[in-house]
Amino acid sequence: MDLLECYRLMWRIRLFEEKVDQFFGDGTLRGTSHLCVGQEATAVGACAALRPTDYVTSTHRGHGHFLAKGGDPRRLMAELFGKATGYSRGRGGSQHMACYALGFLGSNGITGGGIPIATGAALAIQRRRQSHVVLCFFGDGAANQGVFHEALNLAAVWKLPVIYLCENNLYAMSTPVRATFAIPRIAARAAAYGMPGHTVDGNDLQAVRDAVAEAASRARDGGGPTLLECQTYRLVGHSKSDRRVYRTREEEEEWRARDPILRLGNALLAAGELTEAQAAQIREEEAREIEEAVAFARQSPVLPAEAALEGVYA
Amino acid sequence: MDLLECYRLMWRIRLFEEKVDQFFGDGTLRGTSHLCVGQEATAVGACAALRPTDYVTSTHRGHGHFLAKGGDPRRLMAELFGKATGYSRGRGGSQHMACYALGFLGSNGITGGGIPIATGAALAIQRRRQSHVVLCFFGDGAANQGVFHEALNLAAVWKLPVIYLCENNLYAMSTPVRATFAIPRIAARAAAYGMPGHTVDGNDLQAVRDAVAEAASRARDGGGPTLLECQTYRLVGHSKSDRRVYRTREEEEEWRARDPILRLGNALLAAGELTEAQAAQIREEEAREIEEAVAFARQSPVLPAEAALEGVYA
Amino acid sequence: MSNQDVSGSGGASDRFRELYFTEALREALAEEMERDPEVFLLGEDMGVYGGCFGVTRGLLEQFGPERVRDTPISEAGVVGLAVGAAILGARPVVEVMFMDFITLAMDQIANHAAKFRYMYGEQARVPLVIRCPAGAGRAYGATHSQTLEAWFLHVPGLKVVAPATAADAKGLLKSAIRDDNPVIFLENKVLYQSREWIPDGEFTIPLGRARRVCEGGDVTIVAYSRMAREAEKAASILAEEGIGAEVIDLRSLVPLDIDAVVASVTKTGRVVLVEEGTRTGGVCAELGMRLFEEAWDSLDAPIQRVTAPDIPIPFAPELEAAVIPTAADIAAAARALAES
Amino acid sequence: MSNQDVSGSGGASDRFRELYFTEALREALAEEMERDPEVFLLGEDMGVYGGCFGVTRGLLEQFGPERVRDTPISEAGVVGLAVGAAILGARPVVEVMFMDFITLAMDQIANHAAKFRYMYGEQARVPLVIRCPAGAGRAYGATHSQTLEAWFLHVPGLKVVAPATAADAKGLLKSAIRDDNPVIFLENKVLYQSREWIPDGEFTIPLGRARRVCEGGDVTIVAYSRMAREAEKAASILAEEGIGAEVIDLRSLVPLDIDAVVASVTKTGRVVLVEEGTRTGGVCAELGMRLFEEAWDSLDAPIQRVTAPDIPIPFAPELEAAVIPTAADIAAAARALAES
Ligand SMILES: Cc1ncc(C[n+]2csc(CCOP(=O)(O)OP(=O)(O)O)c2C)c(N)n1
Ligand SMILES: Cc1ncc(C[n+]2csc(CCOP(=O)(O)OP(=O)(O)O)c2C)c(N)n1
Ligand SMILES: [Mg+2]
Ligand SMILES: [Mg+2]
Repeated sequence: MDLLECYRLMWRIRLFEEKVDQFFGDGTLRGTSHLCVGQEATAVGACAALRPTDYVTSTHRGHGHFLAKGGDPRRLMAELFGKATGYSRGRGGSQHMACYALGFLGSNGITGGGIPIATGAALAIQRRRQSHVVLCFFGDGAANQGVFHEALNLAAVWKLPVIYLCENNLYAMSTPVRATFAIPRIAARAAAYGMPGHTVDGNDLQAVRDAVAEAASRARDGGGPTLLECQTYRLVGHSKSDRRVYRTREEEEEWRARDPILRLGNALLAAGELTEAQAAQIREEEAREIEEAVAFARQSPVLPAEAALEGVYA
Repeated sequence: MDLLECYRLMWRIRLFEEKVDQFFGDGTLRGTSHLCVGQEATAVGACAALRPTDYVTSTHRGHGHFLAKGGDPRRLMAELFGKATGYSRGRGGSQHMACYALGFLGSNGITGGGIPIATGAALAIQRRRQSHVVLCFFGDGAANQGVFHEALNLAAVWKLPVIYLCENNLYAMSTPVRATFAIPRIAARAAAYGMPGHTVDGNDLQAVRDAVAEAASRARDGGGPTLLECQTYRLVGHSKSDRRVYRTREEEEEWRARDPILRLGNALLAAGELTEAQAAQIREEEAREIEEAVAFARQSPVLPAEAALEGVYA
Repeated sequence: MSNQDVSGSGGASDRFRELYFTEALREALAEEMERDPEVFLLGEDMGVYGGCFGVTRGLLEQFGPERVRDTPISEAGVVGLAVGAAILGARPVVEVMFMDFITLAMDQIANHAAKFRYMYGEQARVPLVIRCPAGAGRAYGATHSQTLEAWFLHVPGLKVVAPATAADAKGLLKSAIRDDNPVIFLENKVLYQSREWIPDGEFTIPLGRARRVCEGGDVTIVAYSRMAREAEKAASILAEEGIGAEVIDLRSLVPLDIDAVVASVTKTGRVVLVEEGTRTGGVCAELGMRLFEEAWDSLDAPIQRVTAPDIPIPFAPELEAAVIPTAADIAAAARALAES
Repeated sequence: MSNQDVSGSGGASDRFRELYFTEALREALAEEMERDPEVFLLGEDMGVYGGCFGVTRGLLEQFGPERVRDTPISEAGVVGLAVGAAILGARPVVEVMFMDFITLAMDQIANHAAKFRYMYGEQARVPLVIRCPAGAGRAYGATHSQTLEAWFLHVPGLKVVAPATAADAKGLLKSAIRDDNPVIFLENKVLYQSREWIPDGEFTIPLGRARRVCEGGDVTIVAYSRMAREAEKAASILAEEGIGAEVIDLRSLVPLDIDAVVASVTKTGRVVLVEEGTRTGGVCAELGMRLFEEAWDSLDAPIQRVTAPDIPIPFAPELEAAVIPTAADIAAAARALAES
């Protein structure tokens, strides 16, 4: 995927989530959702380094990952609306949506829950001697779950083709990394498993893409897993009810200045690969795409109540 | 505890377990038990560095730990016989015995289960500003459980007074460490938590005692936890049914030559701190002690069946 | 609330104040922390955030970070730590942010906390409370909407408490904290927002004493937690139709006040059992069996269960609403019984 | 065994061989691994050790280390890996060495394996078998003796299978492996040592079809797993006394062959339900409720439960024997019922 496309995708994610935020604010949407505003470069950079046949597992904060893996904004939005046309037929919601056809194995409401799932998917791939890789997104908070330890150890011992991408956005909900890690550099944990571990500027799309590309090629070559820590920041609250009392507005401003979309945009402008007019056009096109998604979601029906009772067993 | 006492205690453990082994062999005892033959130096060396008011948590392989912490062989044996005079009134058996009065917080049938328990005990101590420490025994296999990761992380972040003592006896049941660890030096995992980690010759009683003493004094001074890996070997099978097909007789012989009891005995003899006659006397006295324990266990009653129904709630 | 169940100090029941369910819980925590320095709180985002649902808001300021401890996201480890602290005499109160996540701590709960006392020959006491925000109704989806108390009924050594009112929330939580056994304490997330009159001052409510919500002679409705409120609404609906429903709020499932239920059934001969959780293997199965065992001769008709169907809770608010039992569902079951 | 339930190939039921329960399981594993390269085994000490109970002995030599995978002691992670592999089409069979340790994997089972299909809008298939050596009787103590199937009844999306005979062990395990849903497969540890006649050749037994162990007109005894064998012995005791007991072995709890039970109850009017696990919130509670709901008019007496009491399983062999249900306990309950 080229950088212009990445730039477009980041805008798609940002605009999608701004719309979602608005809908939660005005009561259009119910339940909860977790926005990745400010973290778009990790989602897009990582997926840009993958092949369409590769797999991704995601988290509670998964809209960006899903869109980056090729998710259709209309079906994502429909899922948030709880509609039958949503990726999970409205049964899942923001934290539980998947598209197996796209290799997006699902957002996941259980913090850390996707880590062994991704690892197992890599095991299935390895058993078949396929060359796919699995990219496993998770947060800094998830790195303290027991399954992180168990899965990374297994992947290292069995040399599974999986990339553990920790989006270290400095907080798990309200809890700062420094309060739950004695060594706040999460990549440092890789050494315990004899696995390469790297810390990357998660707001630098190209850095993320390069790091994932390298890890993916090692994984495809039988070199086993990699732990990548992408340092980033969520510019918004953890979820809709978060008043962000646990951090300062100054800290937020500092990170806002490092907004990954602006950053890539400025780089492309400076390099002459993008003009202001093109940038505006991209934004407009994506805004229109999101409006269409909203219209699609609104028009779609809810699953009939009987269908809520089906589909538990294959 | 001086070295002669340590020597005596190691013999007590060895003779106790040889008797237990005999009883499982001849059908006197039922159920299962896991012997620590060959690992006595870690049990005794570690406990020798503790104060009586310190705490210990143990594993499925806990007879040695319990005796080293001052357990009465009679009540241990009675527990294995399922008698009411046993430490758990016959309700627990080999894997589930404790003596809170001695600070022995229990053997534990769940591999790794004691790790957070020990850590929580350390938290209770820290909250009260007491100067006790908790020594947490566990095996190499247990280091792959999720709670190992979660508990060590918590202990490091909160600087809890706990010593994690991994008895790396090279196997978890039949599974060699090299098959489940990419980095088979378990102490290397400490770095991930910003915790000191040391590898110690677990068959060298003095080395174990010194390492635990240092860790205990750091813990008492508020310096937080330590991970100690004591490399040792169980000279017998994992449990009574184990035919040891997963390792060679040569490997066993190599380790038999490093028997920790012989080793300390020889050192004491060489230093003139022990004579052959004294050594024989110690063995005899301990053998008699174990015979008394057996007699005590045999004579003791089983809990009445009604009492099996009580005691679930406080 | 039946006032005889409230053991208070300083004329607790003379005066009343209006409180949110969350505030009632917070008062219980604060009072018990004041009373006993061994009581402390552990959980994710308990401190400055005040807990995911705001229950512990302000307690960090009041008691400091040693007693209101933010933990990493390590449910198994944190519950295990709490067990270890409890056996040395501490009295930890753990919040598992959503009851769905208690799945991660089942080993420490079932194999450690619940068994230590019995299995170590009665040396241990495990005074531990695990607070579990539970239940559906907020469109959080399948991993954030479960109410899994049925599992814990089946673990000897645990107590299971599930208040339906703010007053009970306070009085039962205080009793749970003072109890020397591990207690699974359910807090229904929908109830958090209910605002109710509760007695002034300190009081406790004993575990194992059911609450008769309203009297009636035609049918008995047994429920707990949020469903006790739905049952109460159902009784109003039925009353308008001339059907007398007696609603029993169990308050705790272990210990279970089966006598209170049997007494009511002896009178009505007809029973509806209600639970928010899924049907098969749920709490109502056990309740029903107990009633058949202990009130067989009094039963004039088969016991009816009103429960969620056997599905993961769907996200879409319309679907979620369709599958979680409501007052109307309960009334319908009771009506059919009364007319049978 | 009712032969009509066996769907075999090559005249499976013509000839019989005597096999241990463990051997029957091993044959099922080997045949399915031969049939489908996606089937593979995961668990602790599965390979050279042959599994803690010898079930997989020889399979490493036959299928190699990629298909008979020794894992670290990481129950949660291993089950999670199996779920991840299953959704990509692999068919993992995990051994959790003792069912007691499944507590460590509850999140991956209940929140992931069981929910994926429904919650992701039916995209997922999770063909996963979790083999659980279960039960008491070997003096292993409280953390190595549980039979926790009741929990799994209460998790929509799972199947729960519990064979009582070697033939069923083979036929049901093969069906479980071919099933596209996560299956909790109980293997009672005491049964491992039983040696029985089983049909030659390949055969499967469908999930959800109960087995009528023996006919009788006075009382129905419903059981599964090891307790079905105790029930069979109880029926012999009763037969000598002139009491006709009909024994139904459920074989699987989810799906549940309630029709078979109702049919028997319609005839006898009296039912004893048996389970090895602890009483409160157990499987018999659900079975009893179902019968009350579906066979109310046929019941001539209250249903009796024969279960372990609500305690952790004690170690001492004498105490353990005193608390685990036996044929004598079952016969006593049935006798009392028949005479009522
Ligand atoms: C097992 C589990 N525990 C707790 C939660 C509640 N929870 C949801 S998101 C979250 C914070 C996760 O932090 P992190 O992994 O850093 O991801 P981020 O939200 O920062 O993207 C918590 C505690 C959960 N969903 N699952
Ligand atoms: C949770 C759990 N998983 C598996 C087991 C079965 N088991 C008992 S001991 C053991 C091996 C433990 O190995 P290690 O920790 O190295 O201790 P060692 O036996 O070598 O002393 C296993 C797998 C168990 N008891 N608990
Ligand atoms: Mg984070
Ligand atoms: Mg070992």
